[in-house]
Amino acid sequence: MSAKQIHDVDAVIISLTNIRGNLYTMSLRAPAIAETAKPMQFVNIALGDLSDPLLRRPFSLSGIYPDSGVIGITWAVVGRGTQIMARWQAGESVRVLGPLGNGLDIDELDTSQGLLLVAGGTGLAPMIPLVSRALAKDAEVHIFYGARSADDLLDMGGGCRVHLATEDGSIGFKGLVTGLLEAFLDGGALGDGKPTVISCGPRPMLSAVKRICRRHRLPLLVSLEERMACGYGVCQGCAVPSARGGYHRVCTEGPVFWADRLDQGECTR
Amino acid sequence: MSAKQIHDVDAVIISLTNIRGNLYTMSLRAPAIAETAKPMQFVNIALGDLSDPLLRRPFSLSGIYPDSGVIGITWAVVGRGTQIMARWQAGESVRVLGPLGNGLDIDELDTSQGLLLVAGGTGLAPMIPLVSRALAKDAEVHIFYGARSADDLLDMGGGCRVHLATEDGSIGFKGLVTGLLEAFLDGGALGDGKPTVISCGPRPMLSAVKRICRRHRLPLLVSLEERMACGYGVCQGCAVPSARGGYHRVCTEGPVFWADRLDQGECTR
Amino acid sequence: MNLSVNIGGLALKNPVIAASGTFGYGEEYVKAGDIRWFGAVCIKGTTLAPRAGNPPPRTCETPSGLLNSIGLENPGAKLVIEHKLPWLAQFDVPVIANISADSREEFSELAGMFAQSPYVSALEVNVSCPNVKAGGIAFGTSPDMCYEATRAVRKAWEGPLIVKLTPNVTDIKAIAKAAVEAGADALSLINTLVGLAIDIHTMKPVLGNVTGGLSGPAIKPVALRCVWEVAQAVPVPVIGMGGIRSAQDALEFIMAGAGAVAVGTGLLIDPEVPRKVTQGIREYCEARGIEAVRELVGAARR
Amino acid sequence: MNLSVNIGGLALKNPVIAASGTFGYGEEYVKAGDIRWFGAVCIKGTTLAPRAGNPPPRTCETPSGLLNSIGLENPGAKLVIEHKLPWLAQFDVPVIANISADSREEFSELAGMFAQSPYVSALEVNVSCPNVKAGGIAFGTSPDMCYEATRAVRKAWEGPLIVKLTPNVTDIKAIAKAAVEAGADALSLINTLVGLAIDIHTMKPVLGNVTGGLSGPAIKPVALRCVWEVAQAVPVPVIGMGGIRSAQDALEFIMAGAGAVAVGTGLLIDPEVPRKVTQGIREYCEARGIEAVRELVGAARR
Ligand SMILES: Cc1cc2nc3c(=O)[nH]c(=O)nc-3n(C[C@H](O)[C@H](O)[C@H](O)COP(=O)(O)OP(=O)(O)OC[C@H]3O[C@@H](n4cnc5c(N)ncnc54)[C@H](O)[C@@H]3O)c2cc1C
Ligand SMILES: Cc1cc2nc3c(=O)[nH]c(=O)nc-3n(C[C@H](O)[C@H](O)[C@H](O)COP(=O)(O)OP(=O)(O)OC[C@H]3O[C@@H](n4cnc5c(N)ncnc54)[C@H](O)[C@@H]3O)c2cc1C
Ligand SMILES: Cc1cc2nc3c(=O)[nH]c(=O)nc-3n(C[C@H](O)[C@H](O)[C@H](O)COP(=O)(O)O)c2cc1C
Ligand SMILES: Cc1cc2nc3c(=O)[nH]c(=O)nc-3n(C[C@H](O)[C@H](O)[C@H](O)COP(=O)(O)O)c2cc1C
Ligand code: FES
Ligand code: FES
Repeated sequence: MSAKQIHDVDAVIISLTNIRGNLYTMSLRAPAIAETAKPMQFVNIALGDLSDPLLRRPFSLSGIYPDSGVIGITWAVVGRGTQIMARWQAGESVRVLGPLGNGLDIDELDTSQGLLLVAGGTGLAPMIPLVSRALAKDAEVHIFYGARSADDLLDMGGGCRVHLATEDGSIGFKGLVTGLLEAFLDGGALGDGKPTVISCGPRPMLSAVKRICRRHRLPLLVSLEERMACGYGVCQGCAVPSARGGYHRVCTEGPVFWADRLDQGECTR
Repeated sequence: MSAKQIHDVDAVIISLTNIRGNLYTMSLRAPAIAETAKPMQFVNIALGDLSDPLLRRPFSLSGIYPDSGVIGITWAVVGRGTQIMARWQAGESVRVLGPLGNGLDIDELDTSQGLLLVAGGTGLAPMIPLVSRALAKDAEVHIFYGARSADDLLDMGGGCRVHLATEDGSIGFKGLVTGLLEAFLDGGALGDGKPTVISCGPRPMLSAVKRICRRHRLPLLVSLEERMACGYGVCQGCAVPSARGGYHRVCTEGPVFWADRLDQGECTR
Repeated sequence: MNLSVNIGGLALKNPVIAASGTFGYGEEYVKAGDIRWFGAVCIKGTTLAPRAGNPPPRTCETPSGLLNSIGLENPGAKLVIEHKLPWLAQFDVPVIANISADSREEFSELAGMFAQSPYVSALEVNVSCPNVKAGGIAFGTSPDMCYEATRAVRKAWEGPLIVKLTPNVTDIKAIAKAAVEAGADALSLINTLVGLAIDIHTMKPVLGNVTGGLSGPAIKPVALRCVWEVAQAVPVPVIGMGGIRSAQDALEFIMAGAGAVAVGTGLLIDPEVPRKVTQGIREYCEARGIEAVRELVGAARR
Repeated sequence: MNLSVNIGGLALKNPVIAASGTFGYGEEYVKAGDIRWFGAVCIKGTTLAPRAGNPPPRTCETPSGLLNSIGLENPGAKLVIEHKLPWLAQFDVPVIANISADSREEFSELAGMFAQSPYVSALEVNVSCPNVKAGGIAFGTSPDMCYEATRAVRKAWEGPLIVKLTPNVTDIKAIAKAAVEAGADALSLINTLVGLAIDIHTMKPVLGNVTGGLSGPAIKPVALRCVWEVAQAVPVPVIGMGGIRSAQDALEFIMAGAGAVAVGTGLLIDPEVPRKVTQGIREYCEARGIEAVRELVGAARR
């Protein structure tokens, strides 16, 4: 009668790489998580046994390999916790709680008109497992991906149509990825197609995507980040305002939400 | 007009060795400290920038090499801090404040009748630089050294007469080092000699040594440990009761005290 | 080795309780942890009307601590009693209902409602929530008001009655005594310390609600002191909490005088804390030939 | 970039002060750190008669915190005035004398003695020491007593008068207002929180004096909240302290409303904190084109 779906595992680090600059990726042996995780779910990683830093840190799964029991995460060093993680080494083991959040079940998603993914920065990470599952379903996938500069771009698997934007123009379109998206849609590139849009990245980017999708009447799913304490639904710490008043928990009702379930202003913070 | 005598240096770890079991030793490049440190002084080592653990940890200098600018410390893993230190690696740099405490100036010490050192466990560590300076002065040095078992013994340099005791009898005299000392003195091995006795180790050992020395009318110096916050004299945290009422600071008036300056009961805690 | 304790009439198989607000109503917890390691569980602070809670951000990490300003988000007593409690009952772990109100009348009404539920083993009166404007902590900061709130609940509820105190007061013993005089069978302490965090980049308070409640290891010394003070001032058992993550932490509270302990922030970090704490207490006792954890209660003051 | 501030008539070249009890009287500090990085230094809490302090152990590390029960060990006001202060004067850094007493009369006598010294720039009245039985904290827990103590000092001392408050109260604003009514030119907050630690191996409290005062990063959120509350309740400047180790910490206090900050436990860990904090504040301001640190005081509430 165990209802356990979320596992707290001692995961051995198989590899840890500094992609470039402050970007890192690691793969971990965590069969219990790899076997059941869905794209866009996340894990909550403990930074050690000491009490500073106290809380675990949430990271989306950038790799899900049920056959080999391996998961991957990809992160940017932005503070103390991510800095500590950057110093970890292959062979060490770390405590990982997951899989967490709703995630996206590709079989429940209408991919007949294709998928249009919009990612900013490390927001690409959770898209990677999604893309491979969508491609396996023969869906047509466009991916709009923006970063500050070529140095801040993560690698993607092949197979989908990639539209790059960098703020400094060091590669691809020079400007915001939302500008590139807008030009693409306004240009009628999709004809009458109504692909589902899925977006993950900084809040201001999500707001712009929401505005663009509303104008083009495209269904939009956004993946949100919010400060989390528990990550598994017990503390109500990760609230985002709902369209119907009250709040949703990002860690449990999310991180993936239909944009229209969220309060109007919500993507702007 | 800078009055600075205590330096806070970024010291590179030259080597770090697990002697055996929970015993570790490391050498550090810290010229500013190595050049002025006296035997029985100590340093206060920071465990990192995070706030848990918060305080530095005090360790006696088990090596002082002014010429090469190197210092050594030797420690037993007994808690979180010493555990963190055991995971450090050569090449890393650590923050070290020192030299701290009064220490012993070998030139101010009467060594004409020899020295009789009594050490328990890691209490041997601070004796090592003392022994080599005493030998350089041609003093005769007896060293009584006790530990739980052969596995808990530290290495010493040669040149002095070593009297070993282990509680489990795995090497040397079976029993407490103070039993060995008492038998030695009662047996009249020193004749009329009145060597200065210097002792460092657990409080109950120091109490026994104090009792023995009083009976044999030998002058006794003890090196004390007490919980420290600052280690450099500003907080009054490391108090030990004085023979004349009030308290001494172990970190500043000590760690080395003439036993008769301390409150009677003091060595027993 | 006997781990059972009795807290004002509430019998627990072991002394480890899920603290209110860090366990929800159990639905999410059971997906991640095994509820049967708890001696009892305490539900999220529940009010008469549903509450949406405070605007985000609601949490902020501090050195060895957590600031939260959840603001008693809960679906209201009616829904809790009708849906959450019957579901939670299946696990056979005693349930403590934590209740919060703005007035005596409301406390009394709430207590009456929970008295109708067969699934509540004890009531915990929260006179110490720092995150709601009216009521909440106000009841816990004066002996008279604490007496009033406790009295109101006592009249409507016959089972074990626990009053949960705030450390944000000059004299916690005086409040504790008032609660006991009014009929409390046990006291829980401590709730969170009022705190604040500033973001120097935005130059604004981090929390949407400005101030929040500080919990976690940072507050353990304050919590231990409160337990130490209160346990010798009142004749009823004390449930100690504040920063417990390990058996060692729990034993510190028990030796300071707590008859049981609760784990709050620790659960957020590690759903398996109750197992680790319970097993660790057992090991400690067995290694020392201590036959019942009860023997350790208040050991540090003997 | 202008780092100078004025705290109730005390002009400081930068806003970083050595907190009382973590700097002694400077003799040891100057061997390890450079005193000239301080805007001012505050001496160890001084009493009329010499005090031996509390029995050891006197300190205990806690998660991100430090418990101390020094118990105001000091050589007495006479010796301090005759020997310590003249020596300290050579460094040309304003000296704040922190004084503690058991009665109004004693406060008044102490203030009168320090008024005779040419080497004291300000007095800090400590009504908040948790480590001495009589007096100490008692004066800081009631508005009336705080008023009395402040009044007594005010009559005997004309210079800048700072009152140092304890966070161990229900309403720190009320105490703050009483101090200001009685003539305080500035307020220092916070002193330590009362805490306790237990050693589960000996089954005894760790500290010789049982309870102690909790300081360090653990208490920073509580200290920031106190500064936030008090700075908007009184018309005088506030000196903020509690867990400051970095420029970021200091800026948090300044933005919450502190006109200056003090470093206590941070000094115990790193004698160079004042330099790091001062330089860090300068860098922060320069990067943002802020011309005077004064502009940041209370920035988070605008
Ligand atoms: C569901 C979810 C999935 C995420 N996936 C990824 C990912 O795949 N890759 C990645 O690089 N990052 C991801 N993040 C963000 C990541 O969790 C934070 O960057 C990390 O927790 C920062 O930790 P730190 O100790 O380095 O920073 P801190 O020192 O704690 O803070 C540094 C900065 O990060 C902000 N921050 C801290 N915690 C969070 C949080 N939980 N959410 C948002 N901002 C925060 C703070 O406001 C601060 O500005 C995700 C966050 C969530 C909630
Ligand atoms: C002047 C001085 C010189 C020292 N020299 C050495 C040395 O050369 N080699 C060595 O191995 N150790 C030495 N010590 C002891 C060493 O400082 C402690 O073992 C160390 O601080 C423990 O840190 P921890 O985090 O591992 O233990 P913690 O987790 O902090 O505590 C573990 C245990 O150690 C005790 N303890 C903690 N701090 C101290 C302290 N400052 N003094 C005494 N007991 C303490 C605690 O009560 C507890 O029982 C010295 C101590 C002093 C005061
Ligand atoms: C996120 C969160 C929510 C809380 N909600 C409540 C609550 O609803 N009612 C209550 O009495 N206490 C509440 N508390 C306080 C805890 O029950 C507990 O008293 C406090 O956090 C100290 O324990 P800890 O350090 O183990 O967390 C909450 C604490 C946290 C961290
Ligand atoms: C070891 C120690 C001794 C202290 N002694 C005094 C004192 O004599 N007088 C006083 O007003 N405050 C005293 N304090 C309190 C500090 O001045 C300061 O208010 C408090 O520690 C919070 O700041 P911090 O976290 O930076 O240490 C002492 C603090 C410590 C840690
Ligand atoms: S982080 Fe705790 S409920 Fe979402
Ligand atoms: S440890 Fe601070 S005075 Fe000795």
